[in-house]
Amino acid sequence: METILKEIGVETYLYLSALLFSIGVFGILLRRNAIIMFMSIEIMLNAVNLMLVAFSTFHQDASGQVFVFFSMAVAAAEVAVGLAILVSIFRNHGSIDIDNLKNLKG
Amino acid sequence: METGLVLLLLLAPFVGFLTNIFLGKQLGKNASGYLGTLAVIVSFIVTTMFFLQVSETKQPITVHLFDWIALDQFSVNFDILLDQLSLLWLMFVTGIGSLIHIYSISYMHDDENMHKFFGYLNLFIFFMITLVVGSNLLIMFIGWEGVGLCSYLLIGFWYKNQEYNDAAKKAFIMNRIGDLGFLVGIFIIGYVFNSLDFMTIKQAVIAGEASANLALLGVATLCLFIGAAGKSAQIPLYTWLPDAMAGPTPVSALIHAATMVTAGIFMITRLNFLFDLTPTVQDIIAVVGAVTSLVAASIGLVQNDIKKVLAYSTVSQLGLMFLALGLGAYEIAVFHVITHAFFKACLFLGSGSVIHALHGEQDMRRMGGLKGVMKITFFTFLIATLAISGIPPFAGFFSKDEILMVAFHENKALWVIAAIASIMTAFYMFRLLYLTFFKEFRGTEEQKHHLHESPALITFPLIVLGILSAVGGALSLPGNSWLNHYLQPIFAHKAHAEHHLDTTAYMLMGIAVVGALIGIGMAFSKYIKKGEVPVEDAQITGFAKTLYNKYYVDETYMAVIVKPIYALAKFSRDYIETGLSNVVFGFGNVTEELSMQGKKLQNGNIGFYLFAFVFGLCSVVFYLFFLR
Amino acid sequence: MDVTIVLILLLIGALATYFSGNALASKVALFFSVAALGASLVILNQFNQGIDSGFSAVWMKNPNVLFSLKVDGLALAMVLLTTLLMPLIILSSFGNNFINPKNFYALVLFMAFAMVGTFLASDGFLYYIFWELSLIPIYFIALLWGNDDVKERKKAVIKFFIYTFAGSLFMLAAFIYLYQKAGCFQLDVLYGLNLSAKEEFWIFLAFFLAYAIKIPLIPFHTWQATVYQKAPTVGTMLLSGIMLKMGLYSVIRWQLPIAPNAAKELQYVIIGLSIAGVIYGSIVALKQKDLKKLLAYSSLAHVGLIAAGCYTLTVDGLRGAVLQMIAHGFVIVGLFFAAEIIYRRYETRTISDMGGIRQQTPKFASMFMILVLASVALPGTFNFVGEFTVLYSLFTKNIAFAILGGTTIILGAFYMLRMFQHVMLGETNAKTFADVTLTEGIVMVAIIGFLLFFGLYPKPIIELITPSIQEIISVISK
Amino acid sequence: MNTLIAIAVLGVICLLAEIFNLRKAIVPVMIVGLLAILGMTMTDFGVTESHYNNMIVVNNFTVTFSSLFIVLTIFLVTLSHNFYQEQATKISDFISIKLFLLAGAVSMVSFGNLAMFFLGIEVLSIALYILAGSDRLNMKSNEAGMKYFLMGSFASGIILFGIALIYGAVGSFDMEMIYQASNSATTVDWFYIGVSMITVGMLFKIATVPFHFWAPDVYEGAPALTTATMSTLAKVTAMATFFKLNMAMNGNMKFEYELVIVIVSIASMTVGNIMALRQNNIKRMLAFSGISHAGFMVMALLNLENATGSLFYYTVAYGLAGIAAFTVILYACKGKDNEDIENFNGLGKRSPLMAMILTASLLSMAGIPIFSGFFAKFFILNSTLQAGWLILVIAGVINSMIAVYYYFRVISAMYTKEATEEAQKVPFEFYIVAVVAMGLNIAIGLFPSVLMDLF
Repeated sequence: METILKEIGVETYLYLSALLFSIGVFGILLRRNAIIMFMSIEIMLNAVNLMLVAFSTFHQDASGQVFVFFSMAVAAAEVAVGLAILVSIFRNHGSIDIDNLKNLKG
Repeated sequence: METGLVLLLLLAPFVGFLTNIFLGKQLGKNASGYLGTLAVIVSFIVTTMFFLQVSETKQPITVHLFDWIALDQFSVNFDILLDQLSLLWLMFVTGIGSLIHIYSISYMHDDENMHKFFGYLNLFIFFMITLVVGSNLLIMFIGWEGVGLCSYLLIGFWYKNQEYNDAAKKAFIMNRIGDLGFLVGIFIIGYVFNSLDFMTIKQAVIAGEASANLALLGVATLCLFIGAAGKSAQIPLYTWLPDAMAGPTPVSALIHAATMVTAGIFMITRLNFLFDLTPTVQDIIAVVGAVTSLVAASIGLVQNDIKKVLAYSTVSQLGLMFLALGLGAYEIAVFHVITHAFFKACLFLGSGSVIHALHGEQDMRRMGGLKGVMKITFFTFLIATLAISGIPPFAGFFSKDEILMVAFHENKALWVIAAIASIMTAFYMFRLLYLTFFKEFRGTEEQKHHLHESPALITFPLIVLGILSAVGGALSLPGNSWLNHYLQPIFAHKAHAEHHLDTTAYMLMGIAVVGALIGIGMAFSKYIKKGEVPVEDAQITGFAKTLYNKYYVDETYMAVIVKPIYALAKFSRDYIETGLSNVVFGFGNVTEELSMQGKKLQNGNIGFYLFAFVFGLCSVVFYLFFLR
Repeated sequence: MDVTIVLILLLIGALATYFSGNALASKVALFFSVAALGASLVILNQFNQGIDSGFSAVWMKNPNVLFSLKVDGLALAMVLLTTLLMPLIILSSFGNNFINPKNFYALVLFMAFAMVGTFLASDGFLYYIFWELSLIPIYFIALLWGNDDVKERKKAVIKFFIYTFAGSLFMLAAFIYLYQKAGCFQLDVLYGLNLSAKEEFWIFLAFFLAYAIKIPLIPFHTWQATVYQKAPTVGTMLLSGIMLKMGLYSVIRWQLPIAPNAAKELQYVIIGLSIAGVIYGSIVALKQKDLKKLLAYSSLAHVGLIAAGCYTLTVDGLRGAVLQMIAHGFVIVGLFFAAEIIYRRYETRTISDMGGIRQQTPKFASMFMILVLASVALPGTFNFVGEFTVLYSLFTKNIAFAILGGTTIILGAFYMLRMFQHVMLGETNAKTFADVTLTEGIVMVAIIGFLLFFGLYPKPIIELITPSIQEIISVISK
Repeated sequence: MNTLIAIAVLGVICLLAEIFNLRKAIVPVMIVGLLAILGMTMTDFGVTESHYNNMIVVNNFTVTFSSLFIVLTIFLVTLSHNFYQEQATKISDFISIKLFLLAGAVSMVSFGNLAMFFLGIEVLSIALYILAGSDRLNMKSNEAGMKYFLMGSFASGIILFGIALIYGAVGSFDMEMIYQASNSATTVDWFYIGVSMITVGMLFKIATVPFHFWAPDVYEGAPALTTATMSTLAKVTAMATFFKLNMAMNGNMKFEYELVIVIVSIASMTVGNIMALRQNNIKRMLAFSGISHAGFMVMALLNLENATGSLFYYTVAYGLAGIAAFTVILYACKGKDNEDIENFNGLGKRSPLMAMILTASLLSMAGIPIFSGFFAKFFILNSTLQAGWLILVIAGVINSMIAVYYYFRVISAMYTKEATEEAQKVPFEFYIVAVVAMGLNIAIGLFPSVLMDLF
């Protein structure tokens, strides 16, 4: 794996994951569909995962990759909860557009 | 022994006051009246004992009662000083006080609050004694304010009438203006001499310690004079005294003629050594005194209320006394105080007797022809009137003449003013006499029906005072003055040179007497010969109107001082207070408004929240890593 | 016996009152207030014998805070003022029928506890805690048992609370700053601090804000009149009689010695402000329609003079201020009580609704009159002793101060007599005015007796407070 | 270490109890269990050790904060019984979630490795998402859950990104290594970017301006007991964690970083207080008040060496006051569909004790002696000034005045307004929790050294 980094360079991975992360951020900022926002968050988390893996290789240290498992597990749990909430919103509201969620304000 | 007697002197009236206030109602009217009188008589007797002793030994008596106020540089103790001056004053305070108490037993008999009246009178005597016997300025100040309080209480004695209450309040407040001056004077004296004790200050002055602070002392004496002007009703603080006639007549006699209003003269005489150091202030005093005497006398010319005339006459006479003080002739001022106390008390009590007979009528236009019915009253009144007009050999002649003589020697202009005032005095006093006692009665039929001479309790004091008015001049005969010798120890320097009975003196006496006779003659021709009666208020015109309305001084004060203060008070209450309050609330309102605006930001839109989040994130990262 | 006993008695008293139930509350409160008075008299006796009744124990090590109470003449005088007034105030309320009396009296005693603590504390932190603590009970007393419309009252009371709280927070900031410098809050250590001129200036200002609002000086007084008016009379008495003395006491105890150079620099400004307050308060008092408001403004004028005395930084000024604090404490409590006595009978505080009372109750009229006279500092009353001393100290600073400050004796007489005339005099009132009851009489007579006795013989009080004042002056002028 | 395991086990027991039909016993057993855990945790005081390759460390910091969390959880669990009466069948779920939340909280303060930190924060967050949305049929609860979830996971992403950057810079998740890296001059810039991203994430969790927008909405929408959990336990946990992170990562904090903290602190205090002024819903008001308290708490970061005690004291005071306040809110708003201040009208007459407790807790939050909130503010301001930030002290002081206003609004509503309804009986647990919490609050006010001397 080291060789790959030598050929492509760790910065490139960094840029890529930063790009992915930014896409996630923009997705969350711009989209109003809850599902898509969930996906954007997933993109953010996966961007980080990518970075972690890259760094793991860069440092020749396994803990980074272990961390990725953690983060994937957590992300899964998180999304499960998120979807559950979304389902109950959909039941009550009939829509998953988060712009409808404006009752709490002021 | 001395302490005990001093306490008796002081406390007898005070005990009288307490008893009358707390038990008066149970005691009944007569008992309360006699008790009050007795208390003052006790004081009079003790005073006489001390007076005789001090006349003999010529040694002042000092008594330390207890410590009072301690200041950093000096302390003020409750000490009593009985010297020639204070004893002389006490003599006529308690003496005339006793007479007026006796008078009041009958005069106030119909009043439901008679016990209170005697309580207040006793309290007044107590404070007056305190004023006189205090050995330092602050004890004097206790008495000074205390008599002011009693004056307030007694002017407003008939408290159901708000006008009387107004008069009482006015008296108190105007006195307080003077009191502030007095207080500032006290401060300066304390500051300069590190003591308020008369003896100590006198020693210091004699030792020349004051010479470094003459300017400051000038301020002090001026302030003290303001205090005296307030208490003794001099320009510009005199307007309360005529109003003070709202009180019962014995009060006018005791407080507003004979005793309290002379406190200013007492104080200046007490501190004569200080005033001697500040000739400028003395000049001011002389001028103010002379002008006051003229102004008051001119107002007195046209007044129709019998007590008002007497009140203005009092102001005028007090002005003469201040003239004497200003000229450094303290002993003459004191002399006039005493003679004035005799005849003015007699006049007031006489007028009280008349008012009593007429059931409260005070307007001279409704009087007349009383000499037949009220013989004793008329006779004593006549003597007193002659005395005040300066007709020899009555008391007033001697004292007034000496003042004029001093004025003539010191300043001719002042002499002229004083002489004119004297002529006016003679005129209005005889005007009063004629209108009241001569011609036929002008009141209602019913009043006429009830006309009677007053009872013995009223006539007795009149007779005594009448006699004193007649012979009081003997205290200080020209050329051989007992009074001057007696008072000599209290002055820092030799008393004012006695005027030898030279030609000038005789000439001046003659002028004075002629002047008085002119005044009397004018009054005679106007009111007896022509039989005029003063016109009703509305018909008064011209300069007389100005005089009748007292030069509009009250109105001016009202417009220039009282009204603006009220306006300011209203303005402050309505605008400044609310304004300040609104400023404070304003802070709250601004924050609340911010809150209202902020609520709009919290719009419930998750997109906006996320945007804010990202914005915050970016700013932090940007600031930390790119802006550096 | 050390001085904590007074505090403990008051605190236990508050609890006991709360748990004694509504029927007994007032009596229990009275009992404990008298007990506290007794205890403070014992402390006074000990003090006179030279026994130190102070108390000190470590409270916190980090930050370094001692639970220390210092008993000197000054503190003791103020404690005695409180413990003397408390039974009177409680007794004065016997004629009122409060709802929930147990809460009410517990709060009153608790307030006394806090105020006594403020006077005694010699550790800045402890002092601050007591200072703040006294705000809570008065807030509730004024809010829950006050007069008039609830909404208006709430507004006034919360304004008062936030305003005074705001001021004292700045004092807290100053204390924290001082702690950084000194490493502890002990009074004598703070006295000995060497601060730069700039530091002193700001610390002085922070303290000033707290005290100016509490005292209050113009223009920080806007809370005063409305709260005095809205609070129940007991609350007004506590506020005017004791609580605002806390501010003045603190000036002497804390502000001046800690920041003496700033005090010297600013004293003329502050004296000027105080004296402006004297005149302003008097003038505004002239045209008040509400009796309690009028008294509030009179209080504003009087405390202005006291504050001016404090800032002269002279022995006379401070001593006069303390004397006047005590005298004013008594007289204002008496006057508010008089207002309350009238209110109990006529159910009004509007001056124009009164009048003609004197005829019906000569006794009450006389007592009221004496209080009015004491309030205008007639010589022979205790107030004169204080006012004279203060005015003299002002004179030693500048004659203009004395004259301007002295206008209080004119204006004071003006508004007080005007008030008296409209409240008591005039034609007999149509409404009947029942004679004063026994408890009312006792309270009035006690106050009057105190004022007259010490008016003629203030020596014990002067001797009590002078050594500590001289000590403070020596700190200031070091 | 044992604490964490025991809590997790207790959570599982709670779930099992439902299976074995021991529903009634759940609350008492959990309380007893938590008390036992509390005792066990406290015996660790004074011990410094690490477990699992330094994944978990035990020291005084972790022990004290863990104990606080456990105490708060005990209160919350005690309140659960009455609160979930309507949903009695689900009580084991709710309680076990609370216990897992506690486990997350404990691991957040006892981490020795960023992985553990991340796990802890996620366990805590996910538990809170569930609790926030737990009132399924209530639109407000749904919305709150959704908002919290979206923003929370977004923040998690940010934190994770930060962790990744730090890992990239240091090559390890171990706090010791990170600490050394933070003190070395050769550390690459990423590291600091990572630190600042974690900072932002944590600022979000403790709800400071400008990352605070979620808090009021979520607090208002979530069921009251959840709000109580969020505003006490979660906030306190996040703050302690943030403090610990800073101790490890910002050994030599730069001035710029401090300035960010200062600005955030001032902004939080000001915005929180000002916004709280005009709130009608008491939960929302307390959310804003919590924001301002967060502003106070972050001041502790400016004096990392000395502020531990102050911060702990603050969290304890704030936590206890919050518990007491929410107990009364739960009582007063039971059976209502909102938590408006009108519900408190006349509470002083209806239930004097509850009114008194709420008053006391609000006074404590307002920072008025003798309640511990005052001491907390004082200590924290003191340590801030010690670090030289006079401006923060002044800002804190000014904000305290504003705060008084809205706290007193509630108080005066309780005592001056007329009650609209009959008095309800105070449930026994509420009574106990309120009195104990307030008693502890006052006790630590009277004896602050008890806590301050722990550090």
